[in-house]
Amino acid sequence: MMNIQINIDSKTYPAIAQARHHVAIADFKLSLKSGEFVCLVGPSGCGKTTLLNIIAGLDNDYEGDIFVGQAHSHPKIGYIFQNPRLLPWRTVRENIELVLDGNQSPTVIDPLLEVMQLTQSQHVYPERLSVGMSRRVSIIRAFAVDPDVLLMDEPFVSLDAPTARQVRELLLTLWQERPHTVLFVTHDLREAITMADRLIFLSAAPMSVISEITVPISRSERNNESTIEAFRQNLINNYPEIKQLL
Amino acid sequence: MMNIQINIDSKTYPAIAQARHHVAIADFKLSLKSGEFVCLVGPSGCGKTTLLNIIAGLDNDYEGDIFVGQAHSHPKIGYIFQNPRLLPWRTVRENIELVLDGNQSPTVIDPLLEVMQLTQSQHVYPERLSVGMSRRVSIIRAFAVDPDVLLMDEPFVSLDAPTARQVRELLLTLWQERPHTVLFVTHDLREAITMADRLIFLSAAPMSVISEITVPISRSERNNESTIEAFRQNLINNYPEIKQLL
Amino acid sequence: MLAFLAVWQGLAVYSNSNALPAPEVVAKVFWQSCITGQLPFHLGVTLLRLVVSFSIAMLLGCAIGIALGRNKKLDAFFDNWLVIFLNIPALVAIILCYVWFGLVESAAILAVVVNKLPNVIVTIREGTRTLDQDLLDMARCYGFSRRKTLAHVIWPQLHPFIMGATRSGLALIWKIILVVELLGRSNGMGYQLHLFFQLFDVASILAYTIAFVAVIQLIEVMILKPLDKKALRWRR
Amino acid sequence: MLAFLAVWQGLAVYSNSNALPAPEVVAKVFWQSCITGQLPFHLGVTLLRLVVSFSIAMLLGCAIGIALGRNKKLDAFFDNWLVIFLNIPALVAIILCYVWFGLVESAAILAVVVNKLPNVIVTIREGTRTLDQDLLDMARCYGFSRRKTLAHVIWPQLHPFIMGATRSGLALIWKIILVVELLGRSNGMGYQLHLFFQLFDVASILAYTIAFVAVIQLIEVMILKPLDKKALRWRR
Amino acid sequence: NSSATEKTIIRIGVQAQGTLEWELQALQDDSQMKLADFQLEIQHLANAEAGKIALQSGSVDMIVSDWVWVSSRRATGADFTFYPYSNTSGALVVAEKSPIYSIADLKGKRLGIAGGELDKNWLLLQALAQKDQFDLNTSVEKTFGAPPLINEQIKQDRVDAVLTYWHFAARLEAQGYRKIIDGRGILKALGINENVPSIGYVFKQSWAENHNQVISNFFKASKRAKNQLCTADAAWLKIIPLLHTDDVATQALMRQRYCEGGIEQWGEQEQQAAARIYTMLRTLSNNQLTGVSENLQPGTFWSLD
Ligand SMILES: Nc1ncnc2c1ncn2[C@@H]1O[C@H](COP(=O)(O)OP(=O)(O)OP(=O)(O)O)[C@@H](O)[C@H]1O
Ligand SMILES: Nc1ncnc2c1ncn2[C@@H]1O[C@H](COP(=O)(O)OP(=O)(O)OP(=O)(O)O)[C@@H](O)[C@H]1O
Ligand SMILES: [Mg+2]
Ligand SMILES: [Mg+2]
Repeated sequence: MMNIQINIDSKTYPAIAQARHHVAIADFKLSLKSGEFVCLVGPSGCGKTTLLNIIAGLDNDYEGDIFVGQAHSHPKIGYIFQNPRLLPWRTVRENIELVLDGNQSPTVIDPLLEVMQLTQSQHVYPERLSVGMSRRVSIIRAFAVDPDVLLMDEPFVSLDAPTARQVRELLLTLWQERPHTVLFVTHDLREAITMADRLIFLSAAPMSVISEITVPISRSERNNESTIEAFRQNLINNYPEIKQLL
Repeated sequence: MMNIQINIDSKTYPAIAQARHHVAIADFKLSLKSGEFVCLVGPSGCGKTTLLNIIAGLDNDYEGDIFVGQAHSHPKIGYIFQNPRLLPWRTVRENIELVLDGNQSPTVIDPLLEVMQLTQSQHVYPERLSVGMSRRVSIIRAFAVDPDVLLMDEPFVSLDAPTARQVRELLLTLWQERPHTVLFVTHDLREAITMADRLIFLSAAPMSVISEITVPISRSERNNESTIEAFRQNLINNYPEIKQLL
Repeated sequence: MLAFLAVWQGLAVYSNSNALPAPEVVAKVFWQSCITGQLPFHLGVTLLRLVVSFSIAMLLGCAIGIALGRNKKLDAFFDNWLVIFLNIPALVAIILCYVWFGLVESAAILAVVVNKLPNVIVTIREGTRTLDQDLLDMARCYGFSRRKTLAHVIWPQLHPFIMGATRSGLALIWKIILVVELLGRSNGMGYQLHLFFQLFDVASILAYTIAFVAVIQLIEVMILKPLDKKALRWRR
Repeated sequence: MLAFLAVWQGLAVYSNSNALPAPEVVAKVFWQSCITGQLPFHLGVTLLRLVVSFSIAMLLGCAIGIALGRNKKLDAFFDNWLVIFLNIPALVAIILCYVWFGLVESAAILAVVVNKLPNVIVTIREGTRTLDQDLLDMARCYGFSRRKTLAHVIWPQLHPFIMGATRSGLALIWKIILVVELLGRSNGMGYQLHLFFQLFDVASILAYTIAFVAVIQLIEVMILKPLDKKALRWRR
Repeated sequence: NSSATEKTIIRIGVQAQGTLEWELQALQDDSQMKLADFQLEIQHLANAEAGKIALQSGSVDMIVSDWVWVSSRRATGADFTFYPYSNTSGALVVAEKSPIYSIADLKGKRLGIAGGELDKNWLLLQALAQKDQFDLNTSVEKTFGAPPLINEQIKQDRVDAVLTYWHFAARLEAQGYRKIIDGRGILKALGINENVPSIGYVFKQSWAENHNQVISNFFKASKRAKNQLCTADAAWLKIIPLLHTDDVATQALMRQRYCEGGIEQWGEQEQQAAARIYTMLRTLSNNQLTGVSENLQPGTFWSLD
């Protein structure tokens, strides 16, 4: 459970060979409260993955600063990458067990595998999984570490509707049981409204925040499809600045 | 423009090491009319990609037979794989140009790049693209070959809503200009209804057809959101056998 | 195998020179040197040297190769040295080792290692450069320890390079060890082969060669093949 | 570079034996053999042999390596042969080549190729086994011709293996060519080095070695590095 | 020109830095060579093994090598034959101030041996020690190695004595090292007083039978050259660059050893002595040096008619 202060003056990918240099993020400010669930919505290629990589500490080549949690403890990060990034030479189960730290028992995986319908496939190597199955493995991996900060980059694509619903519920249950800060990238506005405390709409490159909209729907009402739909219509009609994104 | 007769008695992945053998497809029969647009909807891991691979001729290890087009001509196939599968050592433009056959001019790519907003990035290597951008490249690649049969495995995930809409329109335009048989895998029922002549609902492993439903909405009415929504509700309410899939 | 014997027999009969004795002659020589214990003794000595120098070269080579492949600055600095060491003639290295350290066992081993090491480094470095950054990032993000990253992320990706280095490495060491033994040891296959060579006793040379090839085949079948199988079982 | 010279000078002064002459002695010898044209001549001869045999070995090796890596049956059949050829002592191969074909240039080249070829095959085969099936499937689906698949899909993936084979291959050929020249040619670096060795003229040995290393460095800087750069420019 | 084409060509394999190279160099200035009925085609070779390969592959007609090898080849069916060239032989050398004065003093010392276990001098030296009732093989600390390395070993004081080939021994001697005994001395001590050549021309018998006259002429020319080198300083001066040493003492000693090695006598008696040496070597080397054949093969020595 961590609050996060993001303050990126600019993130530039340098020019290489024929490719020109590219300013991916400019003047980006965002702060997340501890335990908040925030969704990012923005056009393809605007810089969402770049942002998550910076927050995860994988990319230090930017101007500005990021503050994650209390300075004295190292935050535990769960990151569902946009591609599953499984180790092809380890089985499903091994892939997940590898991220557990020493004092977690390997049995914590079992219920997660069960929910994701992967118990049957736990000893299979990733090359033998369908894309949706790999994605579910990568979701389990992120959940299994009991993260303080959970970064999710379009985690539910390639999942069929019932499975996606189930995983969303699981995520929310885990989040409510043990609150942690969640940053969630999605292109699906309905999904974003169902899940988020707050929606952040992003501009195309260089990426910055266009609009922040709090979702005032209570958690209990979230699985009512028509409430979601109504809020979506409201967004479409009353927020001209984000029209281009919907 | 090809009609396709699919008749798969069974497709089994053999047991290897600890992984048990897996019957992916059993007793699968489907026939597509020439120029038909068909959507496949089924749970994650049921065998959709396996099916497309078999149709594309990439997998010959199955029982049954597939008939694509008139026997005397080799069908041209465009396949949007579930992962973009770009050659990382070739630029965006080179990746697309490579699939053109000798008598196609490389300039056919330009308008496609334009629509997909990739003109700027055409000389960039794929490792420098965002996931959504790679996906757009792989879409252009499939469109560029002027295929007789177009196989699409969840082509529009990772695209933001406006881009996805645009690509859908482009696909339909191309399809109407020069009809070809399309087989489209998606988990998004709304998308399926918007695009397809016919919806095929698939069971979990071993995969077979649960239900075939023709979409009676005329092409001109398809971009009316409420019509789509109404049909969706109709599906949910009146077809108990596909309830589990929605 | 049989085909090989047949071809050999054919060639031997055809050329009919003592430069290529027929298989049965070689078999007889082989059998005799086995009985006298000569062949097993020299083979054993050479194998011992091979094992020791191979282990040292592979361990050091992998470590340095990975370091150079991952660290561009280090690589730029050592690149020239590497090319120099790679191309120091075996002869020069061996002579210098012997002259500095005397005609002793450790000098012989050192000479072999000096010859083999740069090869391993180059191969492993090439492999390290192709490591998947996505997976490394994943490991970093999930706080894998160095050891864990090496064992589960880096090593499996280096496997084909390591196998390549092992296979061609055994062969290279074998080639070099012969020269090493020839110039300054009084036992081992190289020493023996040199004696046979002086006498132009090709039958004995072939008998010893076959013994060595058989050992390598054994290593291949008993160690390398199973390793390969284990490491590649995840592949479709 | 300077560091290297310094270390050398230090060692030379320290050991103070003719086994390790100081850099300036070697430089003088180097300069003299350049003026007399001796060094350029022998170096040139050896380089010519190196280029010819390297090209043959690489071309054949890549072709066979790819074939074996992609075709399991072929591989199972030739695997044993490969191990045998890999471990035939250089000496035996060289002797047989010379005895059968006479002390002619082509025999020398053949001997080198026979020694180098199995190494290339093994490395490339290892590389071919790791080819990305997804990309190959893509190429097949879009009806790439064989040539196109090779050039655009297979070759770039094999690049690190080919570079590995090239670098350690040049070194290996250089080691072998010395023996080849020693045993049956009357010119070339191998022949010269042996003469110097008989005289224990380490200064000349080093001078020749340096000349060769310099050439290899040149090849590295002029050809291999740019190739590397070109082939890897797509990497992040 | 036409006369050149009529000349028989002798392709000869010459070991670099061998004394044959000296003679061939001297022959170039020999006025009689213009009239000779043969013409030499010289193939330079790096070492003895290269010579053997060259001869076996038919790339040269003639090399210089030893008769034991010829005999063992003949035993396996080759038709090589031998004509004496020189009887210079290797020597046992120690440092000037070394306490070693006889073979018996070698006990417990470190001995460097050029070549290997089957080196003829080493075998014979063991036989000699046997006569003094001690087993040299077990009572010295042996180091085998290539001759240049062995020379370095004694210079660095890593061995106490070396048994090495004649020109390596000569180089040491010129630097003040002391010769204990040489190959000929060992043989004498073993009771063989005849001067048996150590090395000679080796060629195919079938070839020789067809070129009898030419070969004989060549041998005469070679002998003439040798005499020139040993008697005429001018001729000697010309081949000094081939010695690859600037040290005058070494040059002189090498000339001396070379000239001492001339063949004066080659007849029935010497050939019988060779047969006795052969038998001795056969037992000493446990058949390894000689091959299985019990006796020196008939026809090993070529006789000029
Ligand atoms: N190479 C393989 N070896 C063994 N089993 C495989 C292999 N490829 C796929 N499978 C199995 O076959 C089943 C179907 O896989 P497929 O990729 O066709 O699913 P899918 O319908 O495309 O799923 P998704 O929607 O998740 O992409 C899965 O259960 C998977 O585990
Ligand atoms: N390594 C890189 N080098 C250069 N440019 C890069 C690199 N990675 C990403 N970019 C560029 O930065 C921009 C943002 O990329 P990013 O992956 O963050 O987009 P995204 O918002 O995640 O898009 P998507 O929704 O498609 O995944 C893109 O235009 C891309 O081309
Ligand atoms: Mg992204
Ligand atoms: Mg799929």
